[in-house]
Amino acid sequence: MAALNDLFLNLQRWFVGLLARFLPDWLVMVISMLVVSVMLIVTALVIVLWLTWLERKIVGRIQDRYGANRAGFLPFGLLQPIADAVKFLTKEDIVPREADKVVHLLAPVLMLGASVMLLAVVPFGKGMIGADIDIGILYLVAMSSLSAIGLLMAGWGSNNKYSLLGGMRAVAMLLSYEIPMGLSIVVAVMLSKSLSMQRIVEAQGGWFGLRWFAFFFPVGTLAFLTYFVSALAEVNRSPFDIPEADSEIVAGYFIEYSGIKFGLFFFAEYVNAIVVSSVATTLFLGGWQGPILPPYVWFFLKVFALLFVMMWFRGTLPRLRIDQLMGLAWKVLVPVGLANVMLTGLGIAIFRALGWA
Amino acid sequence: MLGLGIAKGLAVTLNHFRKTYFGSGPSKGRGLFTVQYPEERLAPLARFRGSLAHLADPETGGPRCTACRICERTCPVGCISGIEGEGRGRERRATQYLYNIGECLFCGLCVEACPFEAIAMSHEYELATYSHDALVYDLRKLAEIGKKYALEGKEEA
Amino acid sequence: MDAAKLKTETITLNVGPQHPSTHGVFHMILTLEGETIVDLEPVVGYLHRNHEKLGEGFTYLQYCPYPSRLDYICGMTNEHAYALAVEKLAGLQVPERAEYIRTIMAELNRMVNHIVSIGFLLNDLGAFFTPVLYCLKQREKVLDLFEMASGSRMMFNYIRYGGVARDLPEGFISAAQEVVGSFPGFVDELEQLLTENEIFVARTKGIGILPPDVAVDYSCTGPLLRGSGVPYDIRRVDSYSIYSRFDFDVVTRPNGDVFDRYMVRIEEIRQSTRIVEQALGELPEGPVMAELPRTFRPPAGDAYGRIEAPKGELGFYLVSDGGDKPYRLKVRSPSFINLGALPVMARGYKVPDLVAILGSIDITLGEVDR
Amino acid sequence: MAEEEPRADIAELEERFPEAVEPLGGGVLQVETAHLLEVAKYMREDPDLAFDYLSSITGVDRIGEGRFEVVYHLYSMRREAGPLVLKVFVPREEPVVPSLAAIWSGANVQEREVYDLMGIRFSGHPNLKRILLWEGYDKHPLRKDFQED
Repeated sequence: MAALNDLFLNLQRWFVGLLARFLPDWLVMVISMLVVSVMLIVTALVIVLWLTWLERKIVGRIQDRYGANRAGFLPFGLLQPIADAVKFLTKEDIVPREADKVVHLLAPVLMLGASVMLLAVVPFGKGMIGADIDIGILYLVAMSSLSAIGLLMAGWGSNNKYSLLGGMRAVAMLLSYEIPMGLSIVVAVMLSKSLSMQRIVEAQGGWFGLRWFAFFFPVGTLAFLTYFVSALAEVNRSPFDIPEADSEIVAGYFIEYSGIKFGLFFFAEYVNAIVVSSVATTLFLGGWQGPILPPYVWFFLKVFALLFVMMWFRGTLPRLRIDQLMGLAWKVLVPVGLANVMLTGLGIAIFRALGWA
Repeated sequence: MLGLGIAKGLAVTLNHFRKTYFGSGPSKGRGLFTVQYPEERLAPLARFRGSLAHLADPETGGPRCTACRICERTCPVGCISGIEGEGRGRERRATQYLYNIGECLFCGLCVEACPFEAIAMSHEYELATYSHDALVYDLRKLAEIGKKYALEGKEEA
Repeated sequence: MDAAKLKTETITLNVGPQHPSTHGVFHMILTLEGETIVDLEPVVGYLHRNHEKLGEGFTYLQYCPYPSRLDYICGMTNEHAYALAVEKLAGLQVPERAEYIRTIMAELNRMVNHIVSIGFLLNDLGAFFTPVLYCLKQREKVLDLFEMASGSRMMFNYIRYGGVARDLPEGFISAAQEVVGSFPGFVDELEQLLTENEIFVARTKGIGILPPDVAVDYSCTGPLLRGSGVPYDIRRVDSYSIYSRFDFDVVTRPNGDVFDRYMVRIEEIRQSTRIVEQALGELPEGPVMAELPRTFRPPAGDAYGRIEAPKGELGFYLVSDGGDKPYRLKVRSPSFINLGALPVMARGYKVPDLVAILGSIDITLGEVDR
Repeated sequence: MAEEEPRADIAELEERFPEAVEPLGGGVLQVETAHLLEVAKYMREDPDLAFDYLSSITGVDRIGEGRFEVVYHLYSMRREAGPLVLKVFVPREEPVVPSLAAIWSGANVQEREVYDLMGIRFSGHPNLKRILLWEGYDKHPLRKDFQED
């Protein structure tokens, strides 16, 4: 059991030990970091590929359909993502004549870069983290804001009215939702007394691994809900997929993108979806903590549960309007978040005064 | 109450999701609705109007059609043409009959107009071809479709 | 800086003819202030095929397959309207049984149209195809009935002047009863999915308000008009066919916004269910087609036959010169005329509201452009 | 059919505009082109008539008689009455009819359609452009003497 729990850690130790026999220390470090980051990116992309497949299957089932089930020789259409990827790569790469070419081409790269960089601080399991920096949360918030710039670049650089509308909507929305998101993160930080992702998870360790902050009623629960709602907006998922809004502004900021550039946006969106689910898991659902099963299994179970909820929402809900969305952020989530932070602080003070914590 | 209506909607969709795996009951309304086309096929209903077909004369085995051209005149779009016949009076039978399925409306007015019940709308519905020329059916092909149709025994509901 | 002195510019945005929410090839030229609509000019005609001229080239019988190609969602009601106009022109009497069959078909078609319309409205509002697929799934059951009776799922060529093309097949009544019986449950589920959904309500209440006097002024009919609180239903006013025999309510809602039009459609599905149930129960025996001369030549003159189609008043104006072809055939299509009120409804709302408003008018471009 | 000929309405209009209208029977009134606006306005605004609903406008090409007919089907939603049919005859050479778009806004698109397909001009129409066919096309396909290129 213990071997299974630390499977990936042991693998890493064995690999590092192997290299250390005939390489200097600094090179071992560089190589192991490179290997970890390549593994992270590849794993993320592979997960994303089959996440699109999973979404199609789940939404299909919600709509009484089978979903993709034809591509390739594997059952259940398991090769559909490969077919999609090949299609992305072989499609013609079109740059509009009037587009601002540098900005237009840079935007998808920036988007994917920003979202992949987030993976560095996600704790996938006990000790399984790219970089356990002390201010992991801060890094995360800072990096996720980068995508707003990517969206604006895409919207502006394509020189299309629809994409401009989409880009503007995206920026307005992302900036507004950073605030309630930050406020709910603050609650988790206050409860765990740390900015490091690993330590936040460790703080949720008691009660057979079920001492999750989401169960800290009311503050933790509320913070979890506000976080999840803001996260949906942050990654443009339904019902907040306003910047794309295919029925209004026809995919918004990426209307002019074709082929692999569109593919990069697509990947970035799903990587973002995985990241926010992972962060929600880390902050409020106890990360990799849980009874019996190995930590990384717990982590992925929770992440996929959240992803399922996202897909379920997408299969059910219509889209809000941009002004209603901003209203929700500023009139509901921000006040609730602020009150929640104050309540948490008050609670901690009272607990401390009573000597319970 | 904020969220209650949304929760109701979510319950509906989750229920559909569940039913596609664990649904039961005889009604078509439950569970998955998609027909996996090439493997599964829905049988056309008895009155379904597919391609035109020429029915065979039970005595001679040849076409029943007497080349009277009423169908040609009735057709709103003019997809029936080139009708030729041989013989006189009651013995007259069609020798050629061109039917352009690319233009056909599948309205069935020709069949209604036919005084000899020599043509019918068959149940052929997989009618795609690779060329425009192949869309024009001649008498031989129409009689073939008619034979298949008669074998299925679905001439009249 | 003084905000009033800041220079602002309106932008012109072409929505369509290729746009996912225009329900076909419909084109709108929007003038926007930010995302607020200042002006809107609808451009139609991309699907124009001069239907009325086609009608002049056909005999009265040859035209029969064509009405269902106008508004391809509700072919039965279109055929009914044409049949009524010809019967009025020629003074035909329709057998009792045929009238019942026509009513059953027309009301089933109204239910189909309304669920399709609601489904696609939700698509425009950004629901990811779920409501529309539930609706299309339900529609398939009705299309099975249509195929059973007429031999086709959309292009029926079933309701003819003088009656209906063929009698109902065996087993139709019980099949129809089963389908109609499934409708109340379906509508309840749809309502559970949508009516109280906060997002749906926020997106539709108070949007695209059409006051009753404006609605009448713009010759709007159908659910659009009744959603504005005008209880005008041609089934009741003219009581054409045999509608006077059935017990049903004319549904109206007071506010004239997108939500009320949705509610009118939901309620009308229930009312149509009632009508079909009554008609199935009372269906008499007898012939289904009047005796017609071999070559049909109505006397010279003109006639206007109109019905309450699912989308509004559908009228056929026929002029005969005594020949076997209509001298003039005019289609008064509800989609086209209801669309005339779109600029009034859309002004002052935002781009996302526009698609909702357009969806709530319920147009079919085949009928708009003819 | 529950429709009845609106005799009382026709009588009232005849009395009021003796030189402008002429009943043709079957609920149809022929109206002089010059008086159309006046009659229509009265029909819409008079509280006893209250023909608030303009159902349809049709152009008919009577090439044999050398004239166009413009046919208006009017109903009253308030009284649930109608139809009262107005017919206006205009010569084929100079087909101009006053526009009713100021009286019933619904006439706007319908008059554009008649103009587009039949080539009858509506004087005083706010936006008399082609609606179904494209700008710059010079023919009117519903005319009986229409020839394809």
